[in-house]
Amino acid sequence: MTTQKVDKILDRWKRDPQYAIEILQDIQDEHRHLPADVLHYVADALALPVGRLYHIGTFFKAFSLKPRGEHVLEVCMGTACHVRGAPRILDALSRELEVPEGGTTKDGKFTLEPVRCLGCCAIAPVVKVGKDLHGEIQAARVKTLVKKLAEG
Amino acid sequence: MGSATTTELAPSGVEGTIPVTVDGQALEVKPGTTVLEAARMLKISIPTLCHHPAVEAYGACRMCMTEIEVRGKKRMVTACNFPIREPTAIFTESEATKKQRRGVLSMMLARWPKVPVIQSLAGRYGVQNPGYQHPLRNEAPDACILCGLCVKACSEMVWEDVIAFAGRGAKRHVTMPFGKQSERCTGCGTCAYICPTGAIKVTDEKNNPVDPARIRKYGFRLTKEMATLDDSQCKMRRVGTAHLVEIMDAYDLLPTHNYKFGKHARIAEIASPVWTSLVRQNVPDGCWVGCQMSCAKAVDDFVPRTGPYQGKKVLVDGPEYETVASCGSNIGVFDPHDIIELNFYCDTYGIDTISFGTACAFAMECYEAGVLDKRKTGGLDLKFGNGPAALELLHHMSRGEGFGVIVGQGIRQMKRIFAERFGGDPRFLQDIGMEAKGLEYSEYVTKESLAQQAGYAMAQKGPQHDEAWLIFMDMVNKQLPTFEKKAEALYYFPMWRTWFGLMGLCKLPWNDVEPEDNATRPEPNKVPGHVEGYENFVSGMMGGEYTIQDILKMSERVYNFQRVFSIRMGHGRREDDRGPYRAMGPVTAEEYESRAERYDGQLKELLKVDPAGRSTAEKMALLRRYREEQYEGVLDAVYKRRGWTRNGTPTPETLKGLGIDYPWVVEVVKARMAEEGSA
Amino acid sequence: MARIHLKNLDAVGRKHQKLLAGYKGLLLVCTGTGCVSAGGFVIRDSLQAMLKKRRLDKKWLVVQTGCNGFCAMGPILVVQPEGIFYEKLNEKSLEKVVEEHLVGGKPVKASMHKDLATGNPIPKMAQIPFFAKQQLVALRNKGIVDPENIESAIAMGAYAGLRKALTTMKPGDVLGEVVRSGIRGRGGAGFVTGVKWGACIKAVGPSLEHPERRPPVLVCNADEGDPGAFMDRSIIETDPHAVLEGMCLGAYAIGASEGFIYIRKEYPLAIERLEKAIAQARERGLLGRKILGSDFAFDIKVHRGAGAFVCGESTALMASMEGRVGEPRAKYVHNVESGYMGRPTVLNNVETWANVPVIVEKGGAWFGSIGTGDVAKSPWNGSSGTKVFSLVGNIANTGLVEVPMGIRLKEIIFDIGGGIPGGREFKAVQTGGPSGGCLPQSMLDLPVDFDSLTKAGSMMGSGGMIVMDDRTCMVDVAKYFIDFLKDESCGKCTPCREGLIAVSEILGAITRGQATEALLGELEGLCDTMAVSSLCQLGATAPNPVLSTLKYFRDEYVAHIRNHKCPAGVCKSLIRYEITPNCNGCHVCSRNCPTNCIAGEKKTLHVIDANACIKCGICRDVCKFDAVRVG
Amino acid sequence: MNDEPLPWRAGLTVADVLREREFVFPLLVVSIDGVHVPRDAFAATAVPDGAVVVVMHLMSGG
Repeated sequence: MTTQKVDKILDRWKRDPQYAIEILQDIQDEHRHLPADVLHYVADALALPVGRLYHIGTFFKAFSLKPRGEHVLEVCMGTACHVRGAPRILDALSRELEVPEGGTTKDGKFTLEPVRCLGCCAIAPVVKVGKDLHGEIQAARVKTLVKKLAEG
Repeated sequence: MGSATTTELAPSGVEGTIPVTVDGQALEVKPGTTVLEAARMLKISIPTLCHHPAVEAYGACRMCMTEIEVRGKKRMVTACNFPIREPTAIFTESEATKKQRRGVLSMMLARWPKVPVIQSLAGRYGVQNPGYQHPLRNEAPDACILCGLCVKACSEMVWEDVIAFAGRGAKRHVTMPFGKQSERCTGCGTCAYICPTGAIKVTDEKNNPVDPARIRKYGFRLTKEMATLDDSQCKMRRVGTAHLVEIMDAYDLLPTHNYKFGKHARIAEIASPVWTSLVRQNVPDGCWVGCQMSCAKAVDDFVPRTGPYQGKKVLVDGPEYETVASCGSNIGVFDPHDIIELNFYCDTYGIDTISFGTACAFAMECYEAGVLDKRKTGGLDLKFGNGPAALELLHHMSRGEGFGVIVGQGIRQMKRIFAERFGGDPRFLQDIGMEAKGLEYSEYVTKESLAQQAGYAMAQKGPQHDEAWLIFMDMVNKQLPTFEKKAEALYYFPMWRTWFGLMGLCKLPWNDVEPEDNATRPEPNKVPGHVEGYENFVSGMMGGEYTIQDILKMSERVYNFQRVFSIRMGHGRREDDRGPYRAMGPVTAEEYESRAERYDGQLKELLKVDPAGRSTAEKMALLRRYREEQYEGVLDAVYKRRGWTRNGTPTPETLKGLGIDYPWVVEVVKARMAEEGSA
Repeated sequence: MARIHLKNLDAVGRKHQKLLAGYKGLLLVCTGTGCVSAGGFVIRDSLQAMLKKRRLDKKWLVVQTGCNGFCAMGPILVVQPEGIFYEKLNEKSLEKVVEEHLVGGKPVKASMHKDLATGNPIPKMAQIPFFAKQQLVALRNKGIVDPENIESAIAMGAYAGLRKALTTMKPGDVLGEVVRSGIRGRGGAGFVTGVKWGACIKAVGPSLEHPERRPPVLVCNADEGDPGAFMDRSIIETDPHAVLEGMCLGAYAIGASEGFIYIRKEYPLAIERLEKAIAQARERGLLGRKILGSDFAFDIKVHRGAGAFVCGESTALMASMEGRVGEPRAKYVHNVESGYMGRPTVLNNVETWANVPVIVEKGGAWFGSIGTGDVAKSPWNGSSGTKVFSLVGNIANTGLVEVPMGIRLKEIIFDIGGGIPGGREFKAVQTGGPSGGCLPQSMLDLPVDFDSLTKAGSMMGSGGMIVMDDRTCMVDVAKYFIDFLKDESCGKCTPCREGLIAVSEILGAITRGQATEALLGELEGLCDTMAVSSLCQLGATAPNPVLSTLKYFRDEYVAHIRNHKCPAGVCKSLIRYEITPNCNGCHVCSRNCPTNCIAGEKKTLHVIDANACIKCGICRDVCKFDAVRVG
Repeated sequence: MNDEPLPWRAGLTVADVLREREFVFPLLVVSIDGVHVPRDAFAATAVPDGAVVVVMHLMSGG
C-alpha cells in the first residue's frame, strides 16, 4: 500500500485519532488486511501507540492481519440461521474450499468467515459475499455457489 | 468575605466527609474514596490482582468483589474502583463476598493451577480444583494471568505503550505489537517489577549487579513518583526543563541582554506553553535505561530559514531551558523559530548552545557599547534581538570565516582581541565577559546570591551549575545567612553532584521530582528519600552497605584530585575562582537604575549608607566594594571547609584524611604551597 | 434545495402529496435488505422499464420503500391506493401484474398472499393476518415512504413534532412529554428514557460540582448486535428521518448540539441511507445551524462499528467512538455524568429515538395509554407503547412486527407468525438475544413486556424473537449462545472470559455425552459467579440461556448425560443417519454425499457407512422421499 | 517571611502570600511557626498575625 493512499485515507478522517477504527476499516477495505508497516505509519500519523492499533486490529472482526481472499464468504451464524442449519453450511463450505473457519484458500481467491448476525433472519440461512446476500442457502448448494464465484 | 465565597463555590459534600463502616469498624472518608482505600485505612485486607496504587484502577480481575450496603440496599461491587459517595457499610468477609471471591478464584485456578499468588488466595478461601478441564490450562507457575498491570504500567507510568493487549475473549493475550520486541522498549523493567506472577523477565543483566531486586525496588519507587507526582510538580514529562523559563523570569533570574537583567516583558513569547505547542513531548530519549522522565523533547518537521538545511525538513532536539535562555532571552531573541534554528545548528555543528549564546550575548553588548561595529563584525548587525544576525554569526563560526573565527575562540580570547585590536576598555570587557576559567557562564543571574556566585566561579570545570545550584536556598529561602552556612552548602552539594558524574547518573531524577513526603522530612532540599534510594542503588550494584558518607567520600577524593590536577596544569589559584563582576552586581548605570530600589535598600541596610543625594556611579562603587569583599569572605570560608589553603590548595593533611596522599600528589600541592609562601 | 422554515414545512409536505396525487396510483416496491437479497432492486428497475415501455410511467409512480416487514415473502410490491399485496415476485410474475392489474385492472391472484389454513388468496395487505394485529408507531412509515427522499418523509409528517417543539414548547416541555409517555429504552435494559434525560440535564450543569456548563452529547446506538434481530436496521433503512427527528428533539430537550450514530459496518444499505438522509436534512435546514430557521442548532455524525457485539454495551461503544478498543468500564459513574470523552452523554437505541417524534406530536399521555401498567403513576410501573420484534426461526411468517406491549407470546407466534411450518411442533421461543432466555410451551400465555419476560428468566432485549421447533436441541442452543458470547466477550474481566470458556467446555462435554451430572452443579456455580461478578452486562447476563434451558428443559440435559441421547437429533456425537425403506434408490443422496459413504445399487435400498459418515445432513436435505432418518 | 517582614491583613492565606510574592515555583515547602502546610492546603490556610512563615524553594533544573 502506497503512502499516498494511506495519507488519503488519513486525510479523509482529518487525522483525528477518534476515527482510528474508521481509518483502519478503510485500510482493510483497500488492502484486504492491515499490514504491519501501515499500522506503524498510521500510529505515527495519529500520535497513537502502535500497540493500541494492534489491539484494535486483533479485537474487531472487521480486521485481519493476514491478507483476506478476493471473495470473503461471510456465513451468518446468527440464531435464526443457526436453527435453520448455518453450522452445516459452514462445514460444507469448509470442506468445499478446503480451509478451516477464518482461513484463506491457497490461491488467495476465497476466505471463509463465520460472522455474527447479518440481520437478514427472515431469509436464513444466509451467506454474504461482498455486497451480495445469498439467502435460504442449503448445504447441497454451496458447491454451485463457489463454482459461480470462481468463474466470476 | 474571601473564604465565604470559597465555601459557596465548593461542591456540596466535598468539604465534608462520609461515614463508612468496614466490617463494623467506623471511619470517615473523603467523597470518592474507593472501598479498597477505605478498608486499607483500617488495615483490613481485600485481595487484589490487577490493582496497583501507581496505575489507574482497572477493575478487571474481579478478585476484590465485596459486598456493600448503601441506603439499606446490598450490592456487590469491585472494591478497587467503587467510589464512596454516600454513607456505606462494607462487608469484606461476608458470605456473599466470599462466595464471589471463591467463584473467581476457581475460574483462575482452572486455567492457572500452579501460579503461587492464585494458589495462596485459593488456600485462603478454601477453593478446590474444579471438576472440568479448562481447555487453556497452563501449568506454568509464572503464567501470565492477564491482569493487565504491565500494560497499564507501561502506558501510565513509563509512557511508552510498548506492551499491549491483543485479541479478544479467549484469545486475549499480552504482547508487544506483532509479537516482536519493540524498538521503543527501553528495558526499564517496570513491567517485570509490577507483574504479580513473574511472567515477564528482564533478560539483560549485563551489568551483573549483586542484588538486582534491591535496585529494582528503588527504581520502581522513582518510576511511581514520576507517574503519580510529576504532573503536579515540575511536569518534566509533559513540559521538560522549559517549565523553568517563566519561573526564572518571575524570580528575576532569567538572563536577558548578557545577564544585565533577570526578566523581560516579552517572556510570554518564549514561555513553556509555546514550547509544549511546538515540541513533540515525551520522546523516549533512552539516555538512561529505566528512566521514566523522558524529559528530552523534539520538534518534528522543522524547516530552517538559513544555512545548509534551509528549506528542508529536519528534526530538532530540545530546546531545554538553558537553550531558550542562552539563544533566546540572553541575546534578546524572542522568536521561537530563531531559537529552535540556533538550537538545530549548534547541535549540527557540534557547538554548545550555552557557550554560543553567552559568547554571542557578550559580542552583542560590545556591539551596542560601541566596542564593535559593522566593519569589525564583517557586516553583522549584532544588536540584541537580531536573531538572523546571530544565525549568520553561527554559520560563520562553523565555516571558520570572518568575525566567526574571533567569537568561536570564546569570551576569554574575545576580551583580549577586542582590547588589543579594537581598542575596547579591558576593565569593562572583563566586567561583562561572562566567563571563568575560560568557560562561558550557564543561564542564571547570580547577582543576588552570593553562594551561587561562588557555586559558579569555584566550579572546577568552569561556571556552570552542575556542581551546585543554591540560588533559592540562599536568595529566596534565606537558609544560608552566614559564610559558614554558605561554605557548608558549597561543600556538600558539589561533592554530592560530582557523584552523579562518577556513577554515570543524571541529576534530574534526584530533585526534579520529589517523594510525596519530602516536604515533611528534615532538609527536604537534599531530597533524603532519594538519597536513600542512591544508597540502595550502590549497595545493590556492588554488594555491601554504602551510606551517604561513603558516597560523599568517593566524591571528595575525586574532587580533590581534580583540584590537584588543575594545580599541576598551572591553574587552581584563588584568582581562578573569581568571576566577572556582572555575575556579582550591576556593572552599568542602566543595570543599577533598573533595580534602584533594591540596591538603594541594600546600601541602607547592609552598608548603613544613606543613598539619598548620591550619584549612581558613587552608589555603584560602594555596592561593588561591599559585594567584592563579601565574595572574598565566602572564598575563605569555603577553602577552610574543604581543607584547602587560602589560595585554594588542598593541604597534605586533607589529602591524607582522604587517603590520597600519594607522594606524587603531595609533591604537587607542596610545590604550590611553597610558591604561595604559606608552607 | 431551499432550506425549510417553521412556516413552510407543511407546504413542502403538501407539495409532495400533490405530486403523488397526480398519479393514478403508487407502486410500493420493498427495498429492505431482505427483499433486496431476493431481488428487490431488480424488481424495482424492471417495473420502471415495463411502465416506460407501455408509456404508463406518468400514470403509475414506482416508490422504493424500506422494509415492509414481511421479509419471508420478498420481493414485495404493494399497489396503492387499493393496497393490493404481491409477494415472491420475479420478472415473469411481475410482467403479469403489470399486464393484468395495471393495464387490465384485474388483480393477479397467483401472486397474492395465501391464507395458511385454506390456501385462498388474500388480496389486500390489511387483511393478511401477519399485519392485522400490528400497531405501528416506530414503524409508522414502513413501506410507505421513500427513505432516500426527504420530501416523501415530510409528506407523511416527518419533522412535524420538531416544528411543534420549536414553536410551542420549551425544552422542559419536551422532556415532560417523554417522562409522561413512560417510554423505556428499546435497546435491552429497559431503563426509563425520561429519567435518563433528566439525569443528563442535571449533570450538564452548571452545578456546584461543575461550575461550568458541560456540553452534552447524544448517541444513537445502531450497533444492533443481537443475533436474530434486525429491528434497528429496518427502521433506518425504512424511515431514517424518524431517528434524526427523534435525536433533534432529544437535543432540544437536553441542550445538546452534537450527536453521533454508531452503526454496524455490516449494514451497508442502512449506512448509505442514513448518510443520504443526514445530507438531505442538512441541506434542507433540518440539521446544522438554525434548524427550521430557529436558533436551535444540532448536528449528527456517523461512526461505523467494526464488528464487536460487546460494543452494544454503552461504555464499550463510547470507547470505540473515541478510537479505542471496545472494552467496557465500570459504570459506577454513569454515562449521563461522564460518557463520551468524559462529557454528559445520553445513549438511546434506534427504536427509542424513532418513537420520540410521535410522543412529542401526540403527547406522552397518548403513548402511555398503549401497553401495560399505569405509567402515569411511575414510569417503572409498566411497559408503555409498542415494541418492534423480529420474528424469525422455525416460523411460517418471518419478518418484522410491531405490537402493543402486553400482547401475549402466542398471539405473536400463532396469530401473526402463523405458527410452526412443516407440520412440526412448537418447542421454545428465545427472546432477548444471547443474554435472554428460552421460554417453553407452558409460557405462551405470558404477556410480552419488560418485567414479565425478566421474571420468566428471559428478557425483552432489543426485540429478537426466535421460534424453535421440535428439531431444536436446547443444550445445543445454550451452547450456541455461550459460544457466541465466548467469541464476543472482550476478555477484560475474569468471570466473563474464563466463565464462558468453562461453561462452553462443560456444555460441549454434555453434547458429546461425556459429562456427569455433578458437572451440572459446577455449571450453576460458574453461572452465579458470572452473573454477579462480571464487569458488564454481557458477562452478567451470559448465563441466562443456560439457566433458562436448565430451568425449562432440564430433561434434555439429563438425556444427554445419562442416556447419551440427543432427543432432537442435533448433537453430532450422539446421533446417526440411517436410510429407511422409503428409499427408492434414486442415487441423489449418494451423488451429493461429500464422503461417498452411501452405497446401493440403483433402485435398491441405500445404506450409510456409519464409520465414514460425517453427519453433514446433506443426504437428508436432498432426499425427496423423506427416507433419511436421524436416530 | 523568610526573615523578611511581611505586611499582614485579616484573611491572608498562604496562597495569597505566594501569589503576591510571585512565588510560582512548584516545589515549595511552607511552614507556619514550624508547622508544615501541605501543598493542597495553601488556599485554605490562613496566616496568623506575627507568625513566622518559611517558604522553602527546593532545587530543580539543570
